[in-house]
Amino acid sequence: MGNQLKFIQGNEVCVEAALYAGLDFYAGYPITPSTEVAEHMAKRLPQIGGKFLQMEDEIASVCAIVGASLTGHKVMTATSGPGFSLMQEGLGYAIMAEIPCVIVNVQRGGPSTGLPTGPGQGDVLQARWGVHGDHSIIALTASTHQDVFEMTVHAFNMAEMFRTPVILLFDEVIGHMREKLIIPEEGEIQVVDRLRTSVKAGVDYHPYLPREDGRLPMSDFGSEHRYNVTGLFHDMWGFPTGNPGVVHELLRHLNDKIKNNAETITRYKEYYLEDARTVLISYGCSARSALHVVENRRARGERLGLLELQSLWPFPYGLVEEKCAMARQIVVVEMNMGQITRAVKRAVPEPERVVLANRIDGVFITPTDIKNILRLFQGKGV
Amino acid sequence: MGNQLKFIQGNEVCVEAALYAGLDFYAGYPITPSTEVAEHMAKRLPQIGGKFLQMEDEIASVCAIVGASLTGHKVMTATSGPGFSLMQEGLGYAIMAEIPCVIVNVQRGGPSTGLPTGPGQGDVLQARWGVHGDHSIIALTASTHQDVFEMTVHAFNMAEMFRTPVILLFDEVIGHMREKLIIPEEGEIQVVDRLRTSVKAGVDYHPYLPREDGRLPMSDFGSEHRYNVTGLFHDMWGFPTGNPGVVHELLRHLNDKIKNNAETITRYKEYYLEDARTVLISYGCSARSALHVVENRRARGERLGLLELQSLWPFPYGLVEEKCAMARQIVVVEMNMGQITRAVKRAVPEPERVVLANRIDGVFITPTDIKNILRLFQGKGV
Amino acid sequence: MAKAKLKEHLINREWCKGCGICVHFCPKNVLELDAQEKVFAARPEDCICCRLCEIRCPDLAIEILTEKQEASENGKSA
Amino acid sequence: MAKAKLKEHLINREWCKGCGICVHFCPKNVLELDAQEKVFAARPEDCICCRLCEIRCPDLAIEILTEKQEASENGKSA
Amino acid sequence: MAVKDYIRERFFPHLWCPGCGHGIVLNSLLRAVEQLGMSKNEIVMVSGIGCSSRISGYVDFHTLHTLHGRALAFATGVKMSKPELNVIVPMGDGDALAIGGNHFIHAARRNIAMTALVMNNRIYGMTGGQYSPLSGYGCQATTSPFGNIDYSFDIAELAKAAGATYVARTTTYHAKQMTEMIRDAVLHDGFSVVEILTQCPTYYGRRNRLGDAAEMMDWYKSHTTPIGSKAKEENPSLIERGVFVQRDKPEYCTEYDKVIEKARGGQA
Amino acid sequence: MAVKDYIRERFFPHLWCPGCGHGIVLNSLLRAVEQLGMSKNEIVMVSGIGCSSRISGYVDFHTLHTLHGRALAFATGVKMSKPELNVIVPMGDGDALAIGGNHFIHAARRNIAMTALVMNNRIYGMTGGQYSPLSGYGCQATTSPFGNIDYSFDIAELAKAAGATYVARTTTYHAKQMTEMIRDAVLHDGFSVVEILTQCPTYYGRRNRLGDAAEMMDWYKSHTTPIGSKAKEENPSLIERGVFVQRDKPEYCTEYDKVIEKARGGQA
Amino acid sequence: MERCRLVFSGSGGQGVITAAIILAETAVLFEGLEATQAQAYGPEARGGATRSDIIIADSPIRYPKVTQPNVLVCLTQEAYTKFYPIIRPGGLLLTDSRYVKMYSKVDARQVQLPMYKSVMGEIGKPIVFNICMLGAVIGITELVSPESLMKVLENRIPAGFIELNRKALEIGMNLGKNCKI
Amino acid sequence: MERCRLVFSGSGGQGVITAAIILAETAVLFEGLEATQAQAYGPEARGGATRSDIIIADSPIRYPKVTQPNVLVCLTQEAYTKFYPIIRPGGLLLTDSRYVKMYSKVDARQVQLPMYKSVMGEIGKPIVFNICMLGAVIGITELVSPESLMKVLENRIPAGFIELNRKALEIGMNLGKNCKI
Ligand SMILES: Cc1ncc(C[n+]2csc(CCOP(=O)(O)OP(=O)(O)O)c2C)c(N)n1
Ligand SMILES: Cc1ncc(C[n+]2csc(CCOP(=O)(O)OP(=O)(O)O)c2C)c(N)n1
Ligand code: SF4
Ligand code: SF4
Ligand code: SF4
Ligand code: SF4
Ligand code: SF4
Ligand code: SF4
Ligand SMILES: [Mg+2]
Ligand SMILES: [Mg+2]
Repeated sequence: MGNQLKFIQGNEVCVEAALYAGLDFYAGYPITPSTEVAEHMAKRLPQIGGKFLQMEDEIASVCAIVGASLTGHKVMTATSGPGFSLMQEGLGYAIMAEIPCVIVNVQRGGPSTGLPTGPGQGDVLQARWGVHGDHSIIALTASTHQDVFEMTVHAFNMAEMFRTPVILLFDEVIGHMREKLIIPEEGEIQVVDRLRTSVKAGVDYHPYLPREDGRLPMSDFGSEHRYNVTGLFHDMWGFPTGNPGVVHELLRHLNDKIKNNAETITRYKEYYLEDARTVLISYGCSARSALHVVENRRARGERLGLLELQSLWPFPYGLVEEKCAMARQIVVVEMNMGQITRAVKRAVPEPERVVLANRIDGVFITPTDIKNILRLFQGKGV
Repeated sequence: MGNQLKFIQGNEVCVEAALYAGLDFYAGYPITPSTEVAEHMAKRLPQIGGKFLQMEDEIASVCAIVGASLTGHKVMTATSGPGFSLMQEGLGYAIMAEIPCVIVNVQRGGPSTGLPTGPGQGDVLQARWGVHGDHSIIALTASTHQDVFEMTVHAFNMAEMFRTPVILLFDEVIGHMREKLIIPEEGEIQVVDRLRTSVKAGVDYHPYLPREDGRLPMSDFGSEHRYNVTGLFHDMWGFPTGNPGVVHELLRHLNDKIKNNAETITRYKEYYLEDARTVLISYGCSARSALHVVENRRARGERLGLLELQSLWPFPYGLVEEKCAMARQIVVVEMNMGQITRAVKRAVPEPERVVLANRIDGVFITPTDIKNILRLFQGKGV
Repeated sequence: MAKAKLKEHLINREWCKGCGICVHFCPKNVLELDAQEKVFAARPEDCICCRLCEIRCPDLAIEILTEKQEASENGKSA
Repeated sequence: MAKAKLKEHLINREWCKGCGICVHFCPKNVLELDAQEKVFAARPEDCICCRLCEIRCPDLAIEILTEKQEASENGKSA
Repeated sequence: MAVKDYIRERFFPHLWCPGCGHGIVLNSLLRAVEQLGMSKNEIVMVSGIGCSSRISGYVDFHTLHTLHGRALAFATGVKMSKPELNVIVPMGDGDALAIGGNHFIHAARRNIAMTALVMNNRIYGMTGGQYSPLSGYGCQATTSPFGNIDYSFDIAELAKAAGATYVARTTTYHAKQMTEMIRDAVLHDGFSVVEILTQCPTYYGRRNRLGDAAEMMDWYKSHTTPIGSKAKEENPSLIERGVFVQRDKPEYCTEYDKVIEKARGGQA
Repeated sequence: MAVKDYIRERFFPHLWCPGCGHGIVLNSLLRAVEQLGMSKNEIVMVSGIGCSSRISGYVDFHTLHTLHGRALAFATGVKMSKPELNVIVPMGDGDALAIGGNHFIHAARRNIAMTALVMNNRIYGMTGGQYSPLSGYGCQATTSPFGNIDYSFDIAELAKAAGATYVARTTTYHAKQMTEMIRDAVLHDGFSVVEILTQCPTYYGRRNRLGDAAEMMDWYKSHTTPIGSKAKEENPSLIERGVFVQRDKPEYCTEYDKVIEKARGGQA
Repeated sequence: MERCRLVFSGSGGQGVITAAIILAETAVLFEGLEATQAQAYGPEARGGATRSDIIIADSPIRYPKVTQPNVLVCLTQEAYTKFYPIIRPGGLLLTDSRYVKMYSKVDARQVQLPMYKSVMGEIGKPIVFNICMLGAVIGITELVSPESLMKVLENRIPAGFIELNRKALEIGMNLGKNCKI
Repeated sequence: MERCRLVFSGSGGQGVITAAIILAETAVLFEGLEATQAQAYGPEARGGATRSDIIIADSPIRYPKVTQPNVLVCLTQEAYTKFYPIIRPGGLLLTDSRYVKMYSKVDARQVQLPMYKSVMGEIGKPIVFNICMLGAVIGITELVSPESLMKVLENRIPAGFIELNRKALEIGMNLGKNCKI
């Protein structure tokens, strides 16, 4: 059933991609605009013998998937702003206990209940810093259904590779719209499977001792290795410790495993950057409008280009610096008050070049909005 | 009973200061190392006719104080990392609905359950960005009991002034240690009371229409003005709306009221900055160790100074830039992986000057640690 | 209490959503929906002023005005 | 089942926290705490091997070894 | 008509679907308040998130529209800080018993004088028809395409076990009974729960082929019976209506007043 | 001795205070597991945060030490994803019924085959003695310096009302009964709850002047009685011990298998 | 082909969103075209005037919402009143004669067809009203072929209802083809 | 005055933390000095060796923890074993003769006093053991006056217990004053 052509909703694409990546356990609580992820899962999972659980709330949902991941399953939950806020404690647990899982946040207008059915990209910095305590995180996004598919698979791959939760930051526009999707053949996109320990029964297994390559082989709950998992600082067997040396090492490990592998994690797309004087940087739904403008202006001869970020955290500082090296002006297009703009400013020399083209009124930013803003930046009025 | 000399715990100081500021409602759920705040409240509040509520969890706690604030009371809750993570949704509600309240986070070692009784300052960026959606926040801190008192009163003042939640970011060291406190006389520290509407019964009252000076007069639930409060985007009467213009204005208002009043909010202390070549920047417990080093080295003739931040958010970019203008080296002393260091780097030209002196192993950073790190920076080895 | 006599079926056409609940439960089959799916009193003469329509309308769109009520409203001094 | 005969009170002094629960509930008053607040069998001869001390010890610090048990453990082939 | 004095007319017609039972609850509630003769300034309505929770926008009381599942927690703050207010908390079944279940049992345990109106349409209406903890075994919902396997709570049983001191159940068909129950619940000095079976024709009705709003209400008529009735004995599948619990027990705010007294007497 | 085969000896002596009842629960639990004759690999223990929750560190099963109040939510994920495992969830009274109350009633409602052991010491031990939803009216705790005004849950009632299909109560004094109940609960095919009254001499005992650990256990002896005993009739303040509920009802994981069957039969 | 931007509007129960999805899906699955579909969500979408946007093109579509439709369908008066101002000058504005009273000053090719009446007269089931509307749209615009559209319908609906839909589609096609614009 | 850094250690029930607080509070409230007190928290603090740090000085104290105490008190063997290595060379190490067996190689002025024995002998209540220890400490160090210390005690404990404590303090004072260091 490979290379199947579909016309479906972004939220459904995410489900199909998760199944492609090997997901067979989902727990969630409905919330607009992510609900269709749950609804589609409820139908698709039992068809493949997987489990769909509707929990009593988002807290229970994130906890349940962590539990299921430990028995050896690929797992996921999906939510939106308010639910994502509630998940922060559980997310932090998954980070600390190094449990692979994928958390989808289909963003809507915030803060608080905000605009439940309106688009927004206001949870970008929350995805990075919403958890208490020092930590690192992987967060991916996408602007087309084909990319939603790829990034979802990538999310599972990164989660398994680095034994960590990965956040998929979609938005209302992408989640709800329908467009074409070609489901790749089996094998067309690489699927990373969980690295399981080769240690034999009876031999001391260290669930929290990284291998030379930095990966930590796992052992499924229920199999021959019994160990402990905790959200406390812990030693290589998973037992609580307050030993300063061990605490230090664990915190460094949790952060370094992501920082040092930023290249493996990073995904982006570029359009017309070679000779671009004005570089647009965008992601998610905003990148669609930005690309529209770039193609449109290119056709008229303007030297515009687009760098579309598909991974937001860890932020690809080096990449952004490199791609913007020649730019006179860098315009970050996003639907918030400049959450990625901050990172871009840190990334490039002469941060005065960086400006923000945004909309924060719950309306999907249009190509016309961007064109007008560009004209203003160029001093031409609208 | 003014100017009373006391020898008490930091957590108790916070309670006494809250009472000084006019608090009479507290709801909370115990968690180390903030528990003594609740315990002391349980004793003190009924003595003054106030209410102490132990709720079923942290979520209920933050919700309950918002409810009580609406009836006209000054309110507070206290927690620590895991509980603070759980409060993010409620905190976002208070931001959106513009409800004055104070949330104390006595930080411990994170992420996750981490080191419940170990010190840490890892929740600084969570305090800024833990809520979904664009938002601004006020976060204050303190390094001595006298400052804990002042900053707690300041927190209530800022909460009332700007109709917003204020976060008090203390830490395990400050919360648990005991030292001297002189309780100021009544009136010695200014106490800002809630601005109540002067609109008469029967006249249209606009709970969400800022006055010319930006403040929004409130009306207590139960009095003659009936209005609506919601976490949805809302109009000036508090009723839900998706009108893009209103949405835009509200979001700007929520952010601008804090940004534009940064000077009123900002609090800091400085030591020997006039001619300092090396400027230490620190806050909370770390600032104690940093000050120890500064005094010690000054005695030996080294040109060291300390800028102690007592307000962390909104970050005082201008202040930091100004105070560091002459510095060859800027050393940020904090007990995390550099959360304030990031902001300092954004604040100053030549961010290469900024380095981090930290400890992340659950041990309170010592003056010796800082001295050793300084020597290393100076290329002298330890 | 004297039996109430109908004065009028006060119907708020803007609020009525044509759900048919009042029509369905009227014990005397007084009400009907029109072409625009708004309710109207097709047989007002049969109405016994039981107000079941009024208290079950989810849209507060129908109200039974009775003579008695009128009287009492007008005659507050009485 | 034959009545078990005491072989030994196996006491783990490192684990015993001297809470006194076993002492308090021993029906035969066999046990006592010593100066270091560790339990010891003061009157082992009175022990009826009821194991109440063993099953109530919060620290898994006391165990009743009986002859019978010994026998059955040694005589697995039987 | 006096009932209309209690609403915010400018928001009508309301956003509920045609035939939605939530409107009937609003209707009955207004009549209850009218009977109570309370001033609008004495009433605070606190709601969460859901179709049901939007009710707070329509009534002209002090209204606090909060977070999904958290209404009772906010309400507890309102009530404790100003006990003279009458606090009414309408909630959806999901709001009250899925995400909000903990606050529900704890408010009941404390016996704090507030009235929880559980508008039980057996579905998550607002999000488009997912099953709730009240949907019932075997039902159809968007997240139970193969039939629901989740058992339901019995709200009355749960409220009672948790400590509520007034517990009643009725339906939108029984609008008069509903008005009486809401009135009595608000008057009750302790935590009161009124469960109201209310139709969601759009999602629950359509998916489970229960017909239109009026037919769903017919079902309430034929499938419920007064508590302890003979009909129930003969047909145990009938749902009981009526007052399950009504008892005196010291109320939480009153108890706290005693704490204050003690504290001021200095007996710490 | 075989019981010791089930523990991680290197962590002994454990961190509980002298006389802490949690140790007796551990003791009884190990004996129950021994009686069950299960392989250690078949058992998963999931716990939250609290003194009680530290029990998972001491047993040589698959152990998952999670977040305060969330153990049952994690456990639900473990069980649903691998139903052949036996999942035991020891919880403190605060863990289970304060912050964790919602997960408790929902696990009960689903009737998912796991065993919740509520180690009820009527206090928050780990954080130093604040009152819990089980402390009892009038008790002394650090957050109720003027006497507690919070009523307690009846855990058995609540579990029953929520849908648990095995519900029992015992105390640390009744260690043998505890072992039997834990054994039966683990064998039960549905959600099982065993409430164990267990002493916290350090906080609850000391503040409420209940004497040392042994005296607190004496209290359990004298203040409890078998369910339905004559003593209870004569003295209603006695706490009942025994099995309150034990009934057959389809289990959640088994039900889900049927969903899979249906889905694969294509009847969506 | 020229990029076509459509907006279908009407009230909740009329099936305009389903119609929009079917049209766009047809374009993608059986005509080798690109298409996007988007719609209004939330409580507003339940009552009142609901709306769905479709773009059909032969090159990738970036911005998936429609600000100025070439083709606007309004199936209720409320929808007409709300949306007629957004039509691209000279665009096609299709309405149903039962539900909508047209305004004369609209700068568009206004087409009013008795779709509801025809469906009720010839089939008697209002449920296929939206398919009839689709027939009219493709009858006028020839955006996709009716055969392709039927393939989509065959995948979506139970076999017993196929004929009903085919009939409705035909009725619409005929109305569309024969109308004067 | 010279800054004095003290560490009191012992087991949970011995009241070393209370003693530490009382000492520091005395310095602040009645001697015009600065003082800080800090302690170990968490489960470890419950069983095992607990510890409290006190600094007393006449100028502000920044860093409130003690790394190298001038004065170390160890009331159990476990505490002694754990903490003796941190004492400042030449500092004062006070132990109780009932509980602690001293090591000879410690670079400190080791003082062992029969505090427990004296308290039990002369008062019979172990509850004031910690106050006796405090007496010994101030008897040796003269950090604060016993009168000041009694004022703190009077504020803290029920009137009925004051005499008991005064007695214990005296016993300690005498032991401290008369010991040879
Ligand atoms: C934290 C959070 N989770 C989920 C949602 C999404 N949500 C809104 S209302 C609702 C359920 C509505 O069902 P119910 O409470 O039964 O009310 P009804 O709409 O049926 O009246 C959900 C899941 C939310 N707003 N916030
Ligand atoms: C989210 C969160 N809130 C609060 C705490 C603090 N905390 C840890 S254990 C506990 C309660 C312990 O009481 P209980 O569950 O009864 O267990 P016990 O210690 O009495 O065995 C609390 C409040 C926490 N760890 N996490
Ligand atoms: S019940 Fe109300 S809304 Fe429904 S048809 Fe009658 S008047 Fe109209
Ligand atoms: S008052 Fe009674 S009889 Fe009259 S229309 Fe209404 S329901 Fe029918
Ligand atoms: S019960 Fe156990 S710990 Fe307590 S005294 Fe006896 S052996 Fe020691
Ligand atoms: S076995 Fe029984 S009799 Fe023997 S020591 Fe233990 S409790 Fe006493
Ligand atoms: S979706 Fe259901 S609950 Fe919501 S308004 Fe419509 S009928 Fe009522
Ligand atoms: S504090 Fe209480 S519950 Fe915790 S270990 Fe000590 S006795 Fe046990
Ligand atoms: Mg509902
Ligand atoms: Mg407890």
